[in-house]
Amino acid sequence: MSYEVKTEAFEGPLDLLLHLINRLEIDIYDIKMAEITSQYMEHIHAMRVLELNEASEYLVMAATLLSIKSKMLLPIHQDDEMEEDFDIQLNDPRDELVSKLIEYKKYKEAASNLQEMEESSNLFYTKPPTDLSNYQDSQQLALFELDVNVYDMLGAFQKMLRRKQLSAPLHTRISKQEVSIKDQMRTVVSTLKLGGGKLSFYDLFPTRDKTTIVTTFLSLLELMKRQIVQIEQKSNFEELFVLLRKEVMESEFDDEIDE
Amino acid sequence: MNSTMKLMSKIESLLFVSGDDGLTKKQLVFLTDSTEELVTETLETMMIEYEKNDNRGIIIKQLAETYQFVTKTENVQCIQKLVENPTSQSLSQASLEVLAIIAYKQPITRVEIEDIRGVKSERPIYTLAAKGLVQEVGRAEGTGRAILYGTTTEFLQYFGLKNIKALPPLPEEIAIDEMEDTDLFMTKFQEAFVTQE
Amino acid sequence: MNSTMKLMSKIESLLFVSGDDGLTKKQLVFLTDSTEELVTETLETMMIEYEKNDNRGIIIKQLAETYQFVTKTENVQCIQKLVENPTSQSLSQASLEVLAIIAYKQPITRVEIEDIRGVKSERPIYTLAAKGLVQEVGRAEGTGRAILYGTTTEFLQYFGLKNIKALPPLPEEIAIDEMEDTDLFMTKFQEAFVTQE
Repeated sequence: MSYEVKTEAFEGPLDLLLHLINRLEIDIYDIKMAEITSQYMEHIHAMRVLELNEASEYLVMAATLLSIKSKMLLPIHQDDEMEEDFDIQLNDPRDELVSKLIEYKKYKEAASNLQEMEESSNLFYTKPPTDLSNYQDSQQLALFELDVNVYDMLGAFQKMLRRKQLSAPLHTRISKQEVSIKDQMRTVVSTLKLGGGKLSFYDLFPTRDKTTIVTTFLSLLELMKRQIVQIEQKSNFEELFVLLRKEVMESEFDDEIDE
Repeated sequence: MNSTMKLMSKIESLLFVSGDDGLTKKQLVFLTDSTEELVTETLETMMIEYEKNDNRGIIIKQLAETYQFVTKTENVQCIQKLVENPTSQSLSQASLEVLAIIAYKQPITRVEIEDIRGVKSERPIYTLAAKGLVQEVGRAEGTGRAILYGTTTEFLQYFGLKNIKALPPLPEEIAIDEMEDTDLFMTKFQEAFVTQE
Repeated sequence: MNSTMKLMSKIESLLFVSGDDGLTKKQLVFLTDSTEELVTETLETMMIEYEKNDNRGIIIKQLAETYQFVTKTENVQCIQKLVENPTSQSLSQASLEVLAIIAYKQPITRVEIEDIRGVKSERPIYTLAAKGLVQEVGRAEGTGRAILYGTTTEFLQYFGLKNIKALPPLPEEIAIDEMEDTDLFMTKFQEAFVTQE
């Protein structure tokens, strides 16, 4: 078995362990140490680019797993001479790890609840308070007790950004930041490469932003003209596919685009 | 009757002006020169009326310990045409995890958060503080006097919560039964073990 | 009939969200996916209805090309009370916004602050200066030589900061960049507008 693993996909070693427990359908209260340890090792080997900071956390967990595994390998009871170890045997070496995993799992679930709440509160909007300072005479305003901290200030700033965001398109629609056709040609080609050389026409338009849609469309036309891509459609009204026809040299983008 | 109507009008004016600051019932009573009873009753009438009247585009919602106007969810699409990147603002997984821990265990230090998550969490805490969702609420006892974090009013506002108690209960420690089963098993196992000896 | 009702609701949502900025008829047509005829008709119905309904505390005001909600004049007293009531946050919101902008972008002129906020900011600046939180720190180059504002040592003391670098970072500073982009657009927009005239 081989895996494609990205570090960003996991929020740390506990998250990775939970993922493995889930996938292997292991009982969290009865973790098969040998299995999970080897899977965990495979995963951290597969994580190619680990930031040093994070790597250390994953490695510490690897060491913990190995040490638990080796403790588990000790025979449960041998002969009477081992009686001293009796107490230790009663304490499952996995206990601490299990309780950590369970604790973490709780908050991971709580986080996904928060995410749902975030989504549903994105469904309604409010407005900033009306600026009433015109009703207020300045002297009174200066006497006004300001009972705030740095975080209130940051909060106010965030609120302002949210407000800005709301009115932005009405002002910006007039002159939007321009993406050049040349740049967009590059993007289309690299998207196609990532998609294995063939993608549905619609996959190339993930945005609803008008300017980008227009630029992408123009860049597709240009790419077709240069025979870098080809459009395929099995029959009328079927889905359109865009195919990458050849390896593209960087220099090919430099040619002048006739307007 | 006439005075209730005027009260409705006053409350509508006040809630409109205060926007996402909102107003508490107490403030509404004070500002409208009315009684708590009347304000309560009128607010209830208004809440029902706004909700069920198809001509209305706003409703009254209890958010962050206050009453506020918010838009009806069914109109979200036309409002989002006003917004540049409707989804780009959402919080990262790391931030959500840290926020969940802070929300349920506040006041809490950074080290305690990192202990639960098993990873460094400085950056998500910074991001959350910068977004005004968490704040310093004090210092822990003992050496080092680590910063204690808690959630803000903006947190309640952001997640559409009436107050901190309105947070859904923390997901319980997986099925308790399962655990008891295991315990039972363990006990039996131990018994067997002891008998063997 | 049903679609007109939905249109009313949509327009109410949109006018509410746009607050003091308001929206033009053209924008409303675009945002509601409707026709100019329908929007005109619906706006007229709404204006009459809001005006004559004693339960309503807001009316639609037409200012030049822009439609916006304003409170009914008969409720001015309770609004005034809100202004004078020291628990109201709407006043500090404006001051805090300006303070944040000055703290993070100092030295900065009043015009630049107003560009960022999109509203006049003379009063909040005055208030902050009177409280000793901000001060003149110099003059801008060029004609006019506008006053440059910065924070004071009292500001640091008030917020318990060792120095100005101890301010919590803004989320990846992206916010500011975005803001500057928008401001550029705003400026271009205004230029275009002025030239047209």
